[in-house]
Amino acid sequence: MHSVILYTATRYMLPLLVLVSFFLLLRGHNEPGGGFVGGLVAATSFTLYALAHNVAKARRALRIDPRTLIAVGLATAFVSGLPALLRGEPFMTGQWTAFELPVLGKLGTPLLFDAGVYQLVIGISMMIIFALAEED
Amino acid sequence: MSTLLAIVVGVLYAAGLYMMMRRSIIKLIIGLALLGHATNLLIFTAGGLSRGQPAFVEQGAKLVPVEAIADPLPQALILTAIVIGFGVQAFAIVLFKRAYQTVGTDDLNQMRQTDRLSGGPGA
Amino acid sequence: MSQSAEILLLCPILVPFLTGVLALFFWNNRRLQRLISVLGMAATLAAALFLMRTVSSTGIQVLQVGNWPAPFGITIVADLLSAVMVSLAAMMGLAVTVYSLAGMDAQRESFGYYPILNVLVMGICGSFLTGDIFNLYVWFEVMLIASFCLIALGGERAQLEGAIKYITLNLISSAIFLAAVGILYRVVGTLNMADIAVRIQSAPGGPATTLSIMFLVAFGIKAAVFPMFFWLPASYHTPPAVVSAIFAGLLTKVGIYALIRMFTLIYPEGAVHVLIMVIAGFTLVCGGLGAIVQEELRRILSFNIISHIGFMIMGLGLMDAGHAIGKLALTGTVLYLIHDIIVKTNLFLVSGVIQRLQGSGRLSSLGGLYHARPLLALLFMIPALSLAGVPPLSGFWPKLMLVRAGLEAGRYLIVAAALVASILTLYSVVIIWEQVFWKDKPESRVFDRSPISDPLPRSAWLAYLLPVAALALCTLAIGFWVEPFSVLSERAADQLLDPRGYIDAILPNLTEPGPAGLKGAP
Amino acid sequence: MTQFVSTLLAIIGAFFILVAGIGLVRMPDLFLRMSATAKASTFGVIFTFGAAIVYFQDLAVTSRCLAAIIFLLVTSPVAAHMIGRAGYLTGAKLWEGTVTDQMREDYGRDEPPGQATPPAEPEPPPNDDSEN
Amino acid sequence: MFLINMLLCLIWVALTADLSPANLLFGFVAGFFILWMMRRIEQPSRYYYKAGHAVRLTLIFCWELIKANIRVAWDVLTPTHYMRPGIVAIPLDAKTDEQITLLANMITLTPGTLSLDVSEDRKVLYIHSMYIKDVEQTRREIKEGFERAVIEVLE
Amino acid sequence: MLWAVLLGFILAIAAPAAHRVLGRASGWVLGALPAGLFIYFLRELAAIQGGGHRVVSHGWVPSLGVELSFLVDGLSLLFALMITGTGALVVVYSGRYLAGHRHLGRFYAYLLMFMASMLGIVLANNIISLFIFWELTSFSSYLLIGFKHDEQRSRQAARMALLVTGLGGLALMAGLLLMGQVGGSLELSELLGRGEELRAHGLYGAILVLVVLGAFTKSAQFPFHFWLPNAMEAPTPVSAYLHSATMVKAGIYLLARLSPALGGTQAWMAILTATGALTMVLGAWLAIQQVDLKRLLAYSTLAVLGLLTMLLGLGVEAAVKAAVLYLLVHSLYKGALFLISGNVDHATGSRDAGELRGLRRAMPWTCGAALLAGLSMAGLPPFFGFIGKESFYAAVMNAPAQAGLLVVLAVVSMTLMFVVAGVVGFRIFMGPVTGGAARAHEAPRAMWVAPVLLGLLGLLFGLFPGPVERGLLAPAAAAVLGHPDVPVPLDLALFHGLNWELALSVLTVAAGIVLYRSWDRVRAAIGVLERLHRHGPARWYEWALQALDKVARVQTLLLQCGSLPVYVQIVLIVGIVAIGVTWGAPINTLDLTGWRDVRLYEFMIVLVMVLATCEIIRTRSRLTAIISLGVVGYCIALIFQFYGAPDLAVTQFAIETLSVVLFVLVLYRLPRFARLTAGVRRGWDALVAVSFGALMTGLLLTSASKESDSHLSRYFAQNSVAEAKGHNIVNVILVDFRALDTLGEITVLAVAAIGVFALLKLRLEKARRRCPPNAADSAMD
Amino acid sequence: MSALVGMSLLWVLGLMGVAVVLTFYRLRIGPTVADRVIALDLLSTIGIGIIVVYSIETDKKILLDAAILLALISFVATVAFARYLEKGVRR
Ligand code: NA
Ligand code: NA
Repeated sequence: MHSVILYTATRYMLPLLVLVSFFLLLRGHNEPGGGFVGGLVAATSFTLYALAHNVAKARRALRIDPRTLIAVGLATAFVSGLPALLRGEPFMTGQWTAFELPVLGKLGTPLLFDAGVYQLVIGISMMIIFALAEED
Repeated sequence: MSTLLAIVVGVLYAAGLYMMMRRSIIKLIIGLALLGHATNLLIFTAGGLSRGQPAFVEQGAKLVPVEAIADPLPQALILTAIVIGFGVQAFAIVLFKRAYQTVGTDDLNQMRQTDRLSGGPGA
Repeated sequence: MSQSAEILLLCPILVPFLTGVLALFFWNNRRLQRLISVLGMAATLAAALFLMRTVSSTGIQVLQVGNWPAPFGITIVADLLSAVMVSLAAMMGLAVTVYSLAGMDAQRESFGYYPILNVLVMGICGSFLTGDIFNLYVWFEVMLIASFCLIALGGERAQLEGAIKYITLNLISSAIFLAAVGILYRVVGTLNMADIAVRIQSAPGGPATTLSIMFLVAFGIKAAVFPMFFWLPASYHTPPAVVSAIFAGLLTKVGIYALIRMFTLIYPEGAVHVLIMVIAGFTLVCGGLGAIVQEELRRILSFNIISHIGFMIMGLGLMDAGHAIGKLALTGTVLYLIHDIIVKTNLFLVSGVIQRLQGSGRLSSLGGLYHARPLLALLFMIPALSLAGVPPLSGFWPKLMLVRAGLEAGRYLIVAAALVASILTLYSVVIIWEQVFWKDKPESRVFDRSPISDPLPRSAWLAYLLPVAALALCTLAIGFWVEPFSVLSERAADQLLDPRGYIDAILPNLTEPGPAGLKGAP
Repeated sequence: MTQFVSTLLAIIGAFFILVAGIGLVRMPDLFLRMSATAKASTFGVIFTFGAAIVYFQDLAVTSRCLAAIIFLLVTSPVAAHMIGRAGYLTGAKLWEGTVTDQMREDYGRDEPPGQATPPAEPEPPPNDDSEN
Repeated sequence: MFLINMLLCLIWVALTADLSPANLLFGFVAGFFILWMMRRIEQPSRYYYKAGHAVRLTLIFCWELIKANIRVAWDVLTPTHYMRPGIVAIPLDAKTDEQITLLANMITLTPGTLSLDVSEDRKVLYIHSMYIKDVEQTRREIKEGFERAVIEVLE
Repeated sequence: MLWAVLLGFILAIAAPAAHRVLGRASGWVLGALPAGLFIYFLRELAAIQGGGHRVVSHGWVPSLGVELSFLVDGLSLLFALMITGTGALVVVYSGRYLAGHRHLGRFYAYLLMFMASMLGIVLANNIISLFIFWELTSFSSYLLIGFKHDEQRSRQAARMALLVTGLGGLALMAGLLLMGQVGGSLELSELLGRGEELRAHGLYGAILVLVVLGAFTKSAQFPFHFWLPNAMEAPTPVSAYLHSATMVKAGIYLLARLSPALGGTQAWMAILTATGALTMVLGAWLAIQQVDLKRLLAYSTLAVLGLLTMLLGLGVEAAVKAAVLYLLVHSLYKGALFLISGNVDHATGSRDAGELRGLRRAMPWTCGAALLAGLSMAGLPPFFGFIGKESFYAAVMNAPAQAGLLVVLAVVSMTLMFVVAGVVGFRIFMGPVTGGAARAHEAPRAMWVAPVLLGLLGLLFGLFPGPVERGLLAPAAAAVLGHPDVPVPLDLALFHGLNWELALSVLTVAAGIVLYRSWDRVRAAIGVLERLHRHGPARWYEWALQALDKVARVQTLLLQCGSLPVYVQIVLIVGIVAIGVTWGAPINTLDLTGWRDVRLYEFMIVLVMVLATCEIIRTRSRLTAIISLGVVGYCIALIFQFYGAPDLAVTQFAIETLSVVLFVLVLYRLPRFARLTAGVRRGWDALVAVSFGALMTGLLLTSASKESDSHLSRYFAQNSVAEAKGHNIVNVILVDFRALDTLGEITVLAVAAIGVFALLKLRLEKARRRCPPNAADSAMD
Repeated sequence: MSALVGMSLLWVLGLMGVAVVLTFYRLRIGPTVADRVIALDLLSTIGIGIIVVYSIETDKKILLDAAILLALISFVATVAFARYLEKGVRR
């Protein structure tokens, strides 16, 4: 059953939650958070959107097919391990930039790895929840 | 607190396993979830409890004495276990749902077709 | 250690992973998925064989992932046993993938079959290669979830019923394993298996012994030993044959591998070995008895899987009977693993061809293939006889070693159990042979669907027979040319019996056990 | 000083939270429980966030706490609305002291407010719970 | 559009507690990215930011919040109930989704009252109130208090 | 020597193709190999004239001490010659006998494989090689017995032979391995010289029993004899070759070969003599009950096998000589007679000795061969059989113990054998033409050459026993007696003067003639034995199989009962017992000091968690259970939060929330809770569950008392910022220190999602499903 | 931090703990599912409060994040339950 109140509130909460999820991802290396939690929060927000509106709209809001997101996430995580090989170090040895960015601190492959995790978690959560919600 | 949590772990195991020995498929799912909780809490308790000392290095500091923080490794392990457990459990839930829909009952004892013995080896 | 060797160590894990991801990208293009998978598996096999050669010639290979020194990061390590297992896993992966080109239906193929298959191989290889006990748990889970998906993929009633049992019991195993890891960390304060092996000596008795039992139970469930094998016969016959084939070949072997690793490296002595022996005896006999009353092809084979697990852990149980005997027994176990993986996979693949040809797996509705398909009959007979241990095929040699070790150790009961299991296996194989090949095909009853009348296209027949024939050739090769395999197994057993080499390769700074050697820095 | 202010705020927050707990137990029907409690708890939590703001006196903490407060102010009434409506639709009993129910005719509920006899739930759909 | 973007940027800065230009820029980019992601959902409605009305609304709200909380607390903690609860239908003048939502939420947030539902045609708001002396009076209080303020802010 | 054995296998592989190419001539061509080998072995024989033996060794599996080593002495050559000689004849014979059969090519393959394996047995010096060849003969015999595999009787007979000999084979394997262990070598040439040690060892009894078991099953000694008559389902050449001339003699060979190592003890003598004598009498007695030619011959073969076993058991020089001699005698006449029965069958379509008469006109060559072989079998001079019988009587009379009894048994058996010889070699060819004999015609040349040749040899050797004695039998006997380099002269002659042996022979012939003349009546009169025998070992075999099936069925139903709750429970009980038994931690090692620091709010949270857990079990509402589960999850997250794990807490909160959503989405489809089990069962389950929980609690408490070692954490705390550039140590562990875990973990998630997707979206088309009522069948694509 | 403040905060936490137990009592007795859902909602709200006060008590501001996150997401579970209940009625 439709609820104007939920519908409207959700419309405003979605961007905020996605923002927060982003935030959780990026600063996870230094404070509580990280790819998992970030991804889960983003997933929660799209879930909320699907509950308030419907799955089709939530899919449109996500823009990227969850399956692609999964593949990209896995690929990102994998790729993050490769730069080390170029430098003759074992797979997944962290490589860091010399300069520092605000919030993020130094950029490095572990962050890329975490970003892969983030994408993947969104992807899998949405794949599962959309598929389930479409059952009805 | 560790004693208390140890008992809680026992309760969670007992409850989870008891639920898994029911014949209802939903109870089985819930039992699996409880089993996961029990295990995570067990690792957490076994890893040593230290109240209010999260495993962070202060901003600006280079390192932190190990006595001043909770052991981060069990936490990382549990985190991995929680997430894996979530994936597995999500799959299990959906599978059990499909099984219920396909078989038409949630009574596990009626799902013994694949173990049935029929006839002997042809003589 | 050179970088190429390091890359080589990770290849069996990363190549299937990459293949799976690529296949995932091309979700809607089955043809491309097939191509990628075949190429990926071939590459994995090549890497694995190369790795085995490297290990064989230059010793145990170690990689610290992320360049974190040994007890702190995750260690990937290949001794001979690992290298052999990985090679076999890759080989089975390739065989099964090629077979899938004909043996897997289009619908399953378009719902992620190839990505999941690749992940399964990744998980299996990861389990064989990791030197970290929690990482082992992770690979177990990777393998398990992939196997869950494969067993349920298609969602037919039997599959679902089997999958519930499979999943539930395996999850219990995982929970026990995980709990044991958690407590083990508390007791020894480390996760690196070599480090554990060093440190557990200073923490004997009490929890350490109990933990060994927990590991035994957890891995025992995965290895499907008595009396914890229920999930296997309940589920292995339900998915498409090609899926059963890779399960039959590899999954329980991962459990056995874990048992071997655990009870050679971390718990090389103790009362557990006696328990393992008792379990082995019951497993041998119960599995064998189960096999002779089944009347469906893959169910007979499933019980045979269980029975033969008994052989493998029998060797482990005999390990404590002195060095020479222990070495003979472990050699037998390793060789049995090699033999069993190839033969079991092959038998399930053949059973898939039979089922495809005659539309059923029930003995009562099969028959006449000795006349109709002599080549198939031969390709069945080779692995089947090998399964029964008929000399001089591949199954005979490890059995000979194990029986000899048992006799020399004076453990006559386990030898008796092994011999009983052999005759029961022979009996069950004979039943299959008579019913499927010798007997005439029974007139199909009115309400039966007629067997598939469409003749197999040539390409499909090729995809079916190529892997089957290749594996049969392996069986023959191991049987008639057993010396190199025997020597390989013996060397693997040597490494297992003397874990110092393994430990030193992983913890080179460790001069003596204790905190002295722990000041590592990247 | 700030410590005492912050503690005071925390105490007030705890007080309202406790009120919410007591209200949840004591109030006689679903809607009264919700009216009385869910908001009291939000109110209480806002006070505790205030305590944190005062205690830490840190821009990061303050901004985050404010964000959380705003978020709570949006979500908790929406949640209450959702449950309230669902509760009404699934036939939660109204307290016998209820004076009016203007939703009844529009939503086709047949029993008048405050009647003691009707079943706790409407005819459960085949897949619904049986409640005790 | 730009406003929301700025708003998100500000929230970002608030969350990260870092006012450096680089962070501002990053926040803006992040906000832009999110908005770009959301672009397809629906067109955002226009915003009229009426600071005065908003302040007034906030004040009304806070006062009501405190007053009502204390009243409810008293009722909860004392043994006897002074309540006269009931469900009241309130005809709505508020038109847009935002107005209705804000109104409903404010009603809910003030303890003692609870928005239960909005009718399908968005003409009626059903609320549950703990203290109904008179149905009409309850309606009037809501319409002249919250609703007017809300409409003024979000017009 | 290696090639002599391997050639057979190679030719076996090539045989089907060769047959396809050669067509009708295939028998002659393929028969050339055994014939060539025969000549080769004759030359080998020449090489060891006057004593001596030779060991040829080729490496195979040095790591196991398994070599393809061959022991060439009188005994092995005696057998090798029998094998190749008869083999050549049988191959040629088969080419005609099965001409036109669709699987003749395979038949050759099996036959040649058998021949090669048999050669392997008798030549092998390495006991493992010997065992390998031994098993190969069982297996090829299986294929040959089941050659007419569309008949159920054939399949059953084949299975019976395989199971019985397979069982014996396994015993033999154990026995040989034990022998190798005790004797310290796997080479026969070494072991044979270590008889003293072997016989003195404590394991001698076990070795003897196991080896004897292997030999007895193979050589069809009582009570394992029943498979042999049934094996007559095989085509006649197979019966002639495997089941009279060669394979069944493998057991005899083994006993003969090992008698220097194991023989000479009381136990050896008792077991072998008793079993042999029993088998001999039983076989002979049952033989004259039969009317089917092949079964008649099969039972008489049993008798001879018993006779040979008995002689080897006696072990004295005379007995060994007799055994070696009779071995050859029997091979010659019995091979011929089997082939003759094949000819008769081929010509008349019947093998009924009671019905067939007067074949001599239609089948002159066959008849001639039959007379020659029959006379030899009957033990009449001047045939080789007479010498054999004389020698047998001589041996029995000189038996170390129970000579009197043995003589009686021997005479009875020989008399009965005389009757058999009469029936097969005389009766069916003489008299008026009856029944199927009317249609009869002479067999093609390829089929009468072999029996005639064998029959003539029987006559030739009878007339001139000298060369064969010196050249072949003396070295063989020497080998059996344990001194292969010193030949033992047998002193064979048709006439040794008037002695007891001759008297017994006369008695035998007289009694035999009487019995033969009243064969029909005798058969009816002693039918009781046949009826008794129906309840004998063959029935035991059936019972055993049925019992096995029953046991297997019961245990499978018991263990693999299909009920998941039961499975879970068994696994748990195993865990509880195993862990509980080994735990053995006294209660005072439990660290119960962890109570002291509990704070009120923590206690409340824990309390609520426990209560919620109880609620999950108690409630009958699904939603309440889900909600309570959520409470448990949130409470755990709070505990994580309290004890320094904010990352865990946030993850747990998020995942718990998503899980709740998941549960709720799925709940539409799931049924409501039902209470399905009885109270007692619930109580028991609760006991099991609580026991397990208590064990885990105890384990935790025990290990909690250990001082934890934090060297890993110290490293992480020191290097997290410096090396890994992160302040959140947990996150650094996840994405850097232990990133591989995380890689695996996200793979799990990805696969789980794909699996869920496939489960929900993939619906196999109905048309592709097959045989839906059957689980197993519907599982195939 | 003065001992008094620390003590008071512990008492505050204790009060919240009592509230948790009370809330659970409602969850336990129901009577309707909606009642239990509010109880769950209230539990998570109290959880937020507990986390905030706890982070003050331990003087660790990074512990606050969990409270904020819980505030953001616990709402979703409640919405899901509400949807479930309504769906049940509509059918
Ligand atoms: Na698992
Ligand atoms: Na397996």
